[in-house]
Amino acid sequence: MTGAAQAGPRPGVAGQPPGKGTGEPATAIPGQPDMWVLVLFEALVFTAYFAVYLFHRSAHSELFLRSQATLNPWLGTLDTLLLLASSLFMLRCVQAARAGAFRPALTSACITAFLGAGFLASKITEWVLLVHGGHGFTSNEFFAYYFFLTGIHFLHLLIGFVVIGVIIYQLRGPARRSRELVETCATYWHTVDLLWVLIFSLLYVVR
Amino acid sequence: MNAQAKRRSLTTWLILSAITLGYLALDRSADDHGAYRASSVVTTTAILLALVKARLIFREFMQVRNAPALLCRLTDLWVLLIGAVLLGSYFTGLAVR
Amino acid sequence: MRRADGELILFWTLPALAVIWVSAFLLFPGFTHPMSPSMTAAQVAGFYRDPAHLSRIRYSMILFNWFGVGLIPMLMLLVMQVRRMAHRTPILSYCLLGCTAGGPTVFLFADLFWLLAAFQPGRDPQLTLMFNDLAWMTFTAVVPFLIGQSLILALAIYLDRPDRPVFRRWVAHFNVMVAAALVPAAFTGLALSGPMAWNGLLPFWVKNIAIAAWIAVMSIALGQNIYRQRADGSDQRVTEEAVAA
Amino acid sequence: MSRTIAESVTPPGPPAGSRLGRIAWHWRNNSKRELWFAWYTTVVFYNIFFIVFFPVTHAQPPPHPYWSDAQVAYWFNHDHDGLIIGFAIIFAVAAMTAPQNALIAYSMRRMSVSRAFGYSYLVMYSLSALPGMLLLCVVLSVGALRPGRDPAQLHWLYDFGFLSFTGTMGIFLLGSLVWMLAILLDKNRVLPKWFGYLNLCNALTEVVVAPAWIFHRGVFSWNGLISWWINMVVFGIYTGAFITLLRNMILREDFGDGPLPDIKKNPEATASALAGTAQ
Repeated sequence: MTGAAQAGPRPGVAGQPPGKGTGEPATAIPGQPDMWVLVLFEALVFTAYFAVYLFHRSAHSELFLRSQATLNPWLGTLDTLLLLASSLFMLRCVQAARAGAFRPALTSACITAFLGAGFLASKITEWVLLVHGGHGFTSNEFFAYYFFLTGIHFLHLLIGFVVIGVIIYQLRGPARRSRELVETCATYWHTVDLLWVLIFSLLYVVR
Repeated sequence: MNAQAKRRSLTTWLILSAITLGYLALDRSADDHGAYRASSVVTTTAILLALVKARLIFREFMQVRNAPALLCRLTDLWVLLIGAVLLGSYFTGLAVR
Repeated sequence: MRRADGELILFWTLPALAVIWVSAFLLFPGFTHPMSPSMTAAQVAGFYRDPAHLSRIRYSMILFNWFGVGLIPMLMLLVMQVRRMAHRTPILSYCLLGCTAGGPTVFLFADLFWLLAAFQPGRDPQLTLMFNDLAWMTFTAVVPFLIGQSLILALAIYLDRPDRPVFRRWVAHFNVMVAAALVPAAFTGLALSGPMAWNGLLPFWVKNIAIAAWIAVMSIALGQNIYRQRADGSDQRVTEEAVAA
Repeated sequence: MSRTIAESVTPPGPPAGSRLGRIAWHWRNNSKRELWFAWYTTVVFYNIFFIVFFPVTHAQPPPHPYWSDAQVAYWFNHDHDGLIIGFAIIFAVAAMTAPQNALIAYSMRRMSVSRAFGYSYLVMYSLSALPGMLLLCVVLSVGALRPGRDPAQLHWLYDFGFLSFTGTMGIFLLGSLVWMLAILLDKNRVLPKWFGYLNLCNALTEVVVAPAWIFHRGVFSWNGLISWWINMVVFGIYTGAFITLLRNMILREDFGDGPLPDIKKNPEATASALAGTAQ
């Protein structure tokens, strides 16, 4: 992904109002604009998955409610808090990298990865508990959706670790440190967080 | 690093976490002594809160607020779209059951 | 300097391959009198149960298995010839490589189905019939990669430099004719008897004679090329370029 | 490959005469003729593929995985002619996937990445035609061949066909990832980075079809809303995107090994880009 570093001046930098006095840079798309194609495309694909789920859910609400009652809302909340915190540190990492403070940026990236790993551990725990309780992928419609949505999100998160790896690789080498790449990778990580926020409310809270 | 930016991100995170914890209360409100009951109010609130969180993540964490207007509009459009689609499919499902 | 050593050895595997091929073809009782698709399940089961047939079916198909994969080095030599042509891009040699990967794999599947049918001849005749159908259908109809490699080879020759061609023009014309002769075999599912059935004139005799002619003619043209290129050293120059490119 | 041949003999541009005359000119003089051959083959192939699989054979959208033996037997007999003729056409033209894969492998060759990427893609996709398409065609043709076959066996052929078609997406999953990595690492600007990311989106939907091995009905079955319809939309967008982008790549191709230039805006330059005479 180092190729993007030489991409030259980014569109949207010139002729835009400054960033509302927070000391952040003037108007610009954070990272490669290309990454936003992935963000918006995945957002639309997930919108479709969610719509299918909600439609079937409200059409068979008794089964879904009964199955939903076996989920542990505390674990879901813990997951959400972990990912939100990881996003906060990812933002810290970007802000530090932007200011040229690469050591704090590296620390923030590592904390992000650590919180993400916490999410993975909590998710696997939840899955193991459910499977031991006799609720598998094929148990019923609710669990099919549950394992599908959490599973595909899990996969996105695993890709997120590769992405954090790219950030750490960029920050460690004095010759690299492409601000654009760090921001691009951060955008991906926030997308994973964003999708989880939606999945959490749709699987655990919706009645 | 700018202190103001730092404070701002921390505030965002606090709001997001507070909404998340608020879900737990919402979670209880619909239940009948532990048994889950269907509730359009809870569903609608949950979806709307999720959209508020999504927009906050876009604006603050992903820094869309500093991005060109096109990206702001696209992300807002998506938030509106998913809100309409989610509520629409939920209520259509209720109607056809 | 990097020599194109070993091309001749690969080329001279062809006679051995031809022996395997001819003996397997004659050994399989279903080829010498091509099996009709209108045979009933009982007749097909009888064909596999016949003690005089069973060993011949198995041994011939084991041989065919070797033949299919054994053809790959010859196809690779053809890919190398296309690399030596005066093209701007390696696209056509990539195309030929793609066809090379597909063709023998298809052949392997047909072989597998025949061997499955012969492994337990006591099976329900309906099942034997189904494996037999799968084998014949795969063997006869799935010709895309053979058509593809002939046409791509023809195109590559047409687009070669006219003053100093790697293959002469008639090789290209010949390949187009072979491709045309293979097309009717794809439509063999249309009829269970007559000239379009898989034991009929077009899908069996024309197709298999075309394949045999293709292997024979292309072997000779290939051999001539390899000897000529070794003699004038053009194999070294271009191989080096192909590797560096 | 010699890089200097076509230049000396190339006339300034195609003649203004009939369509046939222009095609003949390009056939003889267009230095990008191999690339254009591969690109047009790709476009024609997808058209044939769509016509055969959707209206002719009705193999797409796939019929239900939960049908009984009798329903499957009825399906085979009802679509008998379409299945036989449609798949016969596929048997005749399936090698048209080879130029497409070659062109995509070439796009990676043009990038500033190792040759290993292009070759990996080429081999993966050369083999993919078999489980991805031809096995389905063979077993459904065999099913349609004998209408009187035991319905239980027809059912086996039916499952075999559709599961091999839908369930073997590993090749497409990893192929997309190889292409994605090559695009993201590339410094020659052969394909835009957003398309690299779109490859990731496509790869993720190839994961989503895996439950087709497990579910007989519902949204995750082989014709389900999530496993088939949403994936098909994503795949359609992805295919449309890469066909357009490969066309742009050919227009921009300068046969060098540095960054690909942009398409020039004025019509003369476009004509010369089309013929590859600009150097």
